[in-house]
Amino acid sequence: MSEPVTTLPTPMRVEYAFTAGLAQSRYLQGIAEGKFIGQRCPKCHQVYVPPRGSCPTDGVATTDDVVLGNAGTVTTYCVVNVPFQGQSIEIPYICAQILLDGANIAFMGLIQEVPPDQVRMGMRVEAVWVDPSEWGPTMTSVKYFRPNGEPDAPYESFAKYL
Amino acid sequence: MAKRCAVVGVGQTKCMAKREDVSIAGLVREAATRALEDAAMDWSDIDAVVIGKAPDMFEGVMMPELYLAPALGAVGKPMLRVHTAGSVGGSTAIVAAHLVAAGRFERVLTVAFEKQSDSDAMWALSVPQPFSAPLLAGAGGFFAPIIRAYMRRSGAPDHIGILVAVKDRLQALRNPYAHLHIEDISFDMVKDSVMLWDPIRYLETCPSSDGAGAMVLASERVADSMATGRPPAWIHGMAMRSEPTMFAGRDQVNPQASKDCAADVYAQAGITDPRAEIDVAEVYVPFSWYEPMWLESLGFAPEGEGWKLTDEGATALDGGDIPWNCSGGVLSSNPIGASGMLRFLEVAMQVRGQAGDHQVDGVRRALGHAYGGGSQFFSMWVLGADKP
Amino acid sequence: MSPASSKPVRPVAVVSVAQSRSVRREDHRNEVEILMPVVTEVFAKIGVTKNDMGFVCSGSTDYLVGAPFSFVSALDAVGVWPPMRESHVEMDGAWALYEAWTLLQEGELDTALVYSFGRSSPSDLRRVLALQLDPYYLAPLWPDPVALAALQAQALIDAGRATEGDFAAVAARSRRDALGNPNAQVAKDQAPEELLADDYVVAPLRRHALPPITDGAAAVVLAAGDRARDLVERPAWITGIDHRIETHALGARDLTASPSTALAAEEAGVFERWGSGSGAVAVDVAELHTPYASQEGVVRHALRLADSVAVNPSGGPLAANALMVAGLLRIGEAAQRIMDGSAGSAIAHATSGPCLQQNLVCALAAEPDGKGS
Amino acid sequence: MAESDVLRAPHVLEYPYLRSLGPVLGAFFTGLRDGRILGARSADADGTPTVVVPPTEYDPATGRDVGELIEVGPGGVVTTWAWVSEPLEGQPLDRPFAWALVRPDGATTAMLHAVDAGSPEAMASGMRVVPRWRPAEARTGTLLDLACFVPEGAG
Repeated sequence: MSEPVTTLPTPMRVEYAFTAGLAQSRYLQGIAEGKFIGQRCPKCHQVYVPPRGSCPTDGVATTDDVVLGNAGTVTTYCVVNVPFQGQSIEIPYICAQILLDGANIAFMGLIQEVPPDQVRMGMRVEAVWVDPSEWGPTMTSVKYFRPNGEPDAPYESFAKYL
Repeated sequence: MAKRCAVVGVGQTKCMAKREDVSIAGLVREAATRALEDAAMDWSDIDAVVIGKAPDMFEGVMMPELYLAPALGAVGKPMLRVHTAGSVGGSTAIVAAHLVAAGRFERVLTVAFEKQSDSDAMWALSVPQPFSAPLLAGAGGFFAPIIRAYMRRSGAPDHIGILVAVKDRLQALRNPYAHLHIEDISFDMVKDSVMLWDPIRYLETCPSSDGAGAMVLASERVADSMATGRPPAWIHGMAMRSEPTMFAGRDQVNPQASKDCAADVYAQAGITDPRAEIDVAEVYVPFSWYEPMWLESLGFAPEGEGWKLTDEGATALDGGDIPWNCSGGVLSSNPIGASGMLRFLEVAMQVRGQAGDHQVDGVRRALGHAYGGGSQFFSMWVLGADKP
Repeated sequence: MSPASSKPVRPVAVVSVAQSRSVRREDHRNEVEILMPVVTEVFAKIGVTKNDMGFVCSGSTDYLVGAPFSFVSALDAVGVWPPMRESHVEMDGAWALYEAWTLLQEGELDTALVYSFGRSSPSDLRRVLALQLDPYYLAPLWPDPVALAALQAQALIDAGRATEGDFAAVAARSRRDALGNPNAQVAKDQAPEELLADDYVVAPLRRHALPPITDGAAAVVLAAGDRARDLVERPAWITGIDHRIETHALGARDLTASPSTALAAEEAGVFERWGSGSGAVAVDVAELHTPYASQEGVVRHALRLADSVAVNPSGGPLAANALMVAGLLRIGEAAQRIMDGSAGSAIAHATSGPCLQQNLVCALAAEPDGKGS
Repeated sequence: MAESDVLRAPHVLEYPYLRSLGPVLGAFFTGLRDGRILGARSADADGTPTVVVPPTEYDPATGRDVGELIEVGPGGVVTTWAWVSEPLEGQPLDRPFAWALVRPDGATTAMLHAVDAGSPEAMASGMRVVPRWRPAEARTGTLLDLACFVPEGAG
């Protein structure tokens, strides 16, 4: 008699037809044109990027497009030094919250072209895009962010976005 | 008006990286059976069952309460399944308690579990969707920048996170159910562990565990007539609050929902000075730095000074005036969907004097806490030895 | 255990209902974008805002979206700010309504928003719903929900309780009634004989006995006591609500009966309030969440419905069946008929799991004491 | 934003779950691998003895712990069935078959499996079926070690 059975493999696979939805599609179409397009809430007038289709505090649709610039501020960051499944960048690297100029919310982005120990809260950065011929409606159109040489933003200027 | 409700039975499993000796049903029954035994009840005594867990993709079973209904003796009874992200273990207990507080039922079994070793927790938490940005950092990468913001804001010295990591692991050595039992845990061991998501070191993070927790909640009439000899732990207050994951001007370090939830639960319990009036707390600390952050948010210390309590040993089981996470906390055991319930049931054990080697003497009131999502979902309860 | 029906109930009513149009495939809007106008409408109908809500509770499942935490982003459709008391069940929205109703029973809060959303179109539901089954003994064989419903239908036929003609009659009536429901997805006037020409999907269930695949969302506002009367002239009072579950092991169940529905109805006070001398329950309307035509008779029987009861005048789940939404929508449709004066009493039913494993019964009336008018 | 500009893409959810079984389920799957069907002794709410197949750690009605495991079947009775003319991906047979609840001899509950009957005319509730096992060397401890049931006498 062989060994008792103690485990059961149950592979699972389900296919979905994913829809990005109106707001995310609008944002990614902008990315395909090399632009960050945020949306302003008609009620609280805050600018969201990426836009989520609705203002998360007011629960109303955001429809007013705002084209944002390429520069922003690192509000806070961490140094990623752990390998994990699906990772595409060599460790260690900087993962930062970046507040684009004119936006009222930061999003997470990769910082390169600077040693990890020289990244600072308040550092001014700019987006580095892939070659325009490769722009598409995907976040991979933005390679990463890098320091743009401007003096650091004062803490008070971004403290409320932490 | 809300009826009184008490915890009259608790049960939990040993947490481990892989519970290879049980099925999913076997795991939840281990906790539930112990809670029933503690309450001196049988399956047939229970009126309703409320179960919680984090995403179904951990086990690959959609709405597993359907499959688990008979395993939890729920046939012919109401059964609810709660999912509020990481806070779910706490909110599950609260939903169950409301069934009693609303006067609907007298004996409610509540269970939370995760058997995340059936899959890979990291995979189940981060299924990449089309068009989303490539995965940058994992869970720690979400919270590490927030921790850095706290350090900047409070001026807390680097070693605070290490102190918490050591303290909770030392306390875990006194809890036989804890997953991590690191006998030689030390300041240097944590300090020298790999910096995974600077400023978070490996030993400052929680493990991935299989585990379950369960409680029997009872009406005043039932709790008063218990013949188990063990006192009930009365609910003095319970509250939940949510806020959006991200919005302009959101305080991610000290979320408003956390402060509002604490204010609500303290108001219900008549607490005005948490540090003085609460004897012990089990607070959801998955990364060590969340202890000083929650000390402030929960009103145990003024804003910017939570780290000082940790630094002076106020939160330690040995010698502290407000011991936090005597069980070892989430840093020592983390079956995600059950982690909140373990916090909630550990304080019940403290109030009932059944916490064994990690018992704090003479607990009259205790705070159980859980949070989840992007620090946006909060659930808390205050239990007391006296009838509210 | 004393029956819930003997316990005092704080009067709580449905005061507003909104739903998206049920469609086969919503592929340009995501979940938040489908839900947001529904939430906006449910508030606008009674002139309130989210800040007037004491509690928010929702129902949904990650497996329809194929991503964990799908309920989290849906909160953006509400705008839970300042922070709100909020909870979520990984269940049909009908159970979220139960949770909200329970909280309102305690007396501290007076209002609640309940919503649910479900896009059934992105995946193959027959495959996804197999994941709802026992992961050791059932799911590995990938039995689909149609097959399990067909086992139940065959058991009914074997027991002499139903015929294929009965299933077709239910489907024909549902589709015809749906002609009067602008939100319904399948609305046609067809004779049962015509439907019997459909192919079998899994015998003995033909195409018409199956629910459509639907994307949609629904929202309901609950209010207690005087607050309900302030908000609307004719609230739909919940006179009782309860739910029960059966074993998951199909081979240990009598598939021709729904004891959990009967027990939930008993606990919701349905028989006590409306069961006349003959025992038949004579409410004006019953909205039954019986996704398969073969299941309607089982639930009707368990509820002891009189022949006079208008069953699924909205068209019911055979006309639109957004998963996780359809149960809540039954309560919404039943309540709507009380609010608009076309009914004085109603029963709404929701189900979950294979072959009616879990059932919820909600009794509604134009007066809080259960008297219709 | 025109509806036609909305971005759509396939999304696949795929994972090889590996489940630990514990003593009762482990014994059942070990039994299947060894060509036997096991049930568990139990009792209903009234105390009437029952035999639960497939066995779980708990009684499917009362939730109480089950008792010893015993061999049942291998033959049994179809309690209800449904005919599949177009099998779906992953189902036990790739040709038309019947799903059936089969109550093995000696058991008081029924288990779900496929019956390879050729045509719906060969199926009826109450009919007797017997297992068709995979060859012993191909059995690994899964539900499909019992490939399907077949009408008794059909070979």
